[in-house]
Amino acid sequence: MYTKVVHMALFKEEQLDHAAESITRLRSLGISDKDISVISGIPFSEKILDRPMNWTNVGRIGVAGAVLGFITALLLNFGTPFLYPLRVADMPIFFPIPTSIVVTFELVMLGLLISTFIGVFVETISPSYGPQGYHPKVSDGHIAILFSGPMDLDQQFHSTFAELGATLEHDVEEEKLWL
Amino acid sequence: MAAETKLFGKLKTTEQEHKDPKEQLMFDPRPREELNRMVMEMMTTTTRKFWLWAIGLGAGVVVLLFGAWGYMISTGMWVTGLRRPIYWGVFIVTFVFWIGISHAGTFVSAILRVFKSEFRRPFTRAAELMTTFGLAAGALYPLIHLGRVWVFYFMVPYPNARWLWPNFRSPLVWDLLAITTYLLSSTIYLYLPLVPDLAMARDRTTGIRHSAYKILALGWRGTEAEWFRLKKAIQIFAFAIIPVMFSVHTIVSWDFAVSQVAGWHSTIFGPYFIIGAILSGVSAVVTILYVLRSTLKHMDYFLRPEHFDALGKLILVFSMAWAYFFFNDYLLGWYGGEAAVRQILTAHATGPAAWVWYTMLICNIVIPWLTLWNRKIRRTPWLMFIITLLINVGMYLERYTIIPLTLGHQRTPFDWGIYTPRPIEISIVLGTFCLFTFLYLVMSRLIPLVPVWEVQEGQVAHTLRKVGKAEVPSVTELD
Amino acid sequence: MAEVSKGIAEKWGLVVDQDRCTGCNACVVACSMENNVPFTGEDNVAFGRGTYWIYNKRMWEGAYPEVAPAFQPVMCQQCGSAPCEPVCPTFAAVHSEEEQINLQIYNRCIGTRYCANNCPYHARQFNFQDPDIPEPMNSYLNPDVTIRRRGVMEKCTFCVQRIVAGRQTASAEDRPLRDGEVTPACVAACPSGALVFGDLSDPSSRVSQMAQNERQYKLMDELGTRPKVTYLKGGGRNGG
Amino acid sequence: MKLKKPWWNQPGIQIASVLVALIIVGGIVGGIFLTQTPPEQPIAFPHNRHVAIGASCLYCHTGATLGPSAGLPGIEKCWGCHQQVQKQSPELTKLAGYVERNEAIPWVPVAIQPDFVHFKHSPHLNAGLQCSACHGDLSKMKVAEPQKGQNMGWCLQCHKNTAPEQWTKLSDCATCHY
Repeated sequence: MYTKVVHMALFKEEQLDHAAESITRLRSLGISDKDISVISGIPFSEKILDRPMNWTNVGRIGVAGAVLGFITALLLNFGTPFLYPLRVADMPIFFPIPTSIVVTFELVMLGLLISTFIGVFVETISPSYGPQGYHPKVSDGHIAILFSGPMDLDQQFHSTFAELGATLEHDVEEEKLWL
Repeated sequence: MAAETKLFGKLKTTEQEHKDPKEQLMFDPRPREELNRMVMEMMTTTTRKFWLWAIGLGAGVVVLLFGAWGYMISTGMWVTGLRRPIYWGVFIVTFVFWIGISHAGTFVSAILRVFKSEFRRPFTRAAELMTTFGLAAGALYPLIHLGRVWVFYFMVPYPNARWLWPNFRSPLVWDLLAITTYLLSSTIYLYLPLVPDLAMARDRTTGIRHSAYKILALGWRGTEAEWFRLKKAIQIFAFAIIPVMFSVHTIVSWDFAVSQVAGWHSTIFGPYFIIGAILSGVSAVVTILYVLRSTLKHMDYFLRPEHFDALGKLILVFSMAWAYFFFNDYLLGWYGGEAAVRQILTAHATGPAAWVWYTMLICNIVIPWLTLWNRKIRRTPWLMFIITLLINVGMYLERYTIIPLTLGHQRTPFDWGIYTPRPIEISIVLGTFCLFTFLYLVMSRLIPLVPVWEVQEGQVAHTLRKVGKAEVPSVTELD
Repeated sequence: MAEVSKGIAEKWGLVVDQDRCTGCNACVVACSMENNVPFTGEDNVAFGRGTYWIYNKRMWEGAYPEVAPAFQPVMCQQCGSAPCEPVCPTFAAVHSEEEQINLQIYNRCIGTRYCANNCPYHARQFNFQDPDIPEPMNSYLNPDVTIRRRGVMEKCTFCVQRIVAGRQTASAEDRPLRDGEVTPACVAACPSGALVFGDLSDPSSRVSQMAQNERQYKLMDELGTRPKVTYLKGGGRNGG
Repeated sequence: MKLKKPWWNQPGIQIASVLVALIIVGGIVGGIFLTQTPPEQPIAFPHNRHVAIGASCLYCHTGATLGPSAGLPGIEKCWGCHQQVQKQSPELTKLAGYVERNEAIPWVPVAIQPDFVHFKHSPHLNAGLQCSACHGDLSKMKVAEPQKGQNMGWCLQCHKNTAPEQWTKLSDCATCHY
């Protein structure tokens, strides 16, 4: 076993091509994709930086919320009249079509949107894999490439990134970002 | 054209602006550090004038809104100008007005985002903030106008000892659900794209601001997974919030259209209200952008004549659409020949309050049609400010025509009445305007009012491409 | 579970013979006393905030010089398909399945005033302020009717307290209700017999018979509200 | 920069929130206590003893089968018996005092409904309901106690369970509210 060290390479915003190139070089040094993570101030798609596709459950959680909203709406529309039937004008009591459609729509949307947010929230605060670390320069537009590699390759990392014009930072895991 | 130039002699010629892509924000990129610094300065600069306004508006909220409302609750609705048969007055008018205003944020932000309109980038947040606060101000009115506000929870569906649930056939319950949905989702929709900017603010502040942003930014780093998730969520929201927005104002219009009141029971009210809402909402965005541009530091970099130009075109289109729907509603009501409806239409045009009707038409149709076709006017922020303010006056009067003026003129002449708002009502209405402005003012110093990452994303994506001898702007899709 | 009534359910009905009405307003007074209708004072009445559960519309008929007053007492029409009911968010305006009348449940009302806007007869009244009942006047209050506080809607109930009391008396004596046993205050007070109240579901009752009269019409029948109040008009100038 | 305590650790905030919590809890507890304890009566009338010697409820609460209100006994009713039976207890001395002064006994009603609920005793008793169904078993109570949870759902539950065939009538809002 050898110890892994987390490095952070900071590229300026206009050095996007170099950043993409550096990922290829890291791979040739034997760093696998799951040991690399890219932090940036604006979103770049995976294809630009040649990175594996991401996935998220936000959509699924949203759909689950929509289903929950739909069930709630059904209960409210078709369930509550059985609890205490009350007639208004000539409207059907137990089969409130079409008025129930409005309530159903609103509650489905409410469920969808709120659970999407809950999905984002839960996924954001749950622990993430890959190398940890942050540098405030990221929000200044720098592209940071975080990677953890064996200690003995340290020299090679430095020379590679110096070649590509990036600055290499150590000890980036210190700062606690949330709570 | 010569007359035009004379009339607006002070205006710069726009010929050169057109040729120079630098006039467009997306082709005038600055380094992110610079953008961040400008936005942070915008947030932290507070002048004496700002504090005076903040204190004045805060006092306005306390006295005009909560003071008057408290007085009304403690004495009863007799302090209003309501009387039989006009049971809904300026409270409902202002309610519809605010809900209409709140449509702009979603329209500008979601619809323009879905259709990838690039000019939206610098002011999406300003518009979304307007949505949230417009809704907050508007959502007060269903409570304010209640005779017994202390039992408002009878409308809320929850299990209770009475076995009673709200009546899900009532448009007011739909209103409650729709406004709740819209308020929550538009607040989240404001918040989601704000997270990266809050992280930016977190990195640049200390002390209590830093700890607040730290909590709100949810530990945002900007990893690929985070961006992917955020974009996915924003995408879901942008698509899902559009039907919600349409449903909200449709339901507000159904408050009127499902009734048997002559002049209200119209099948076109849904789209008519939506178009009106977007017209007044987009106009209010322009009004607010002008105020932001002239009061906030560095805002003139982010908001340029091109934005007023683009929004001006939108307003012109919606003014035409509004006129179309208005005429549709009017003509078919008139042609239908129901005596009560024709009486109402006559009363609107020739009755004692006919000035309301004519001012509405002038503000909503004549003014935008005569001015907004002109590129120079569209690109002059202060003129746009005045025009959009007038459009909102017109839209307010539209709702005034629809609500108290129609209610007072129903089927039985024995029961006709005239409504005049009383001081307490006017005070509460002014109070919510204070509330809206106050919240906006305070928020403008608390959150980055320009979505920096979106602006930068846009600037990265925009390039000038040489086609033959011309340089053509082109946009690359980064996702 | 309550059965959803098929077809048009009929129960209590009122016939107003306009040809007999002299416009004496006794019905208005009797109604106000029976139902604790608050007196709002002349200023409020002039402003349009007088609360009347029944009011007498006086109209002028004929061309000059042949002008004569015509009276039309208007109260809640107890519609079979009432526009006021479905718009209430809290079921405060609700249809009584048992009595086939419209109810206004004061303690459930939150005061949206939507029902009042939607009532084409303008029969609904809003309590703009708490009723002002000075000391000796409170002895006149009817204990069988709730005193409405500010912020709630109210309207004619066909004196449902009398209906319920009559029903309970009859059931205690183990017999059906007799025709004419239950009368609302306005009917009881009408000196000219212009108002007749009874059970429309019973074809032999007096009100059913009168509602068949060829002079009958209903207020704004074209709106499809199916009012339970039938008006008779068409006789001679001074009543038929 | 010196690290400050977060806002929720500031003593002022903590004391204030504890105070607010105390006021709310105190209000709730007080409200429950006041509505759930029997009110102070002018004479601590022992229901259990009277029921035990075989007095029927209707003997004192005569209005129950006849009208809306069951009624509370006046001095004549009490004195009718207590003239003859023993007079040693201090509560009976109080009664004697009221009789001497020819003064009505200011009984405090225990089972009360709000103004907008028109509850009537007679139809319930005519339908064969026992007093204990709503008022509890008074042979076990000294002073009449308010029964818990007598809200609208409680009324409806009984209406639904005891007379399902009359549910349309008994669930009608006009049965109680007008």
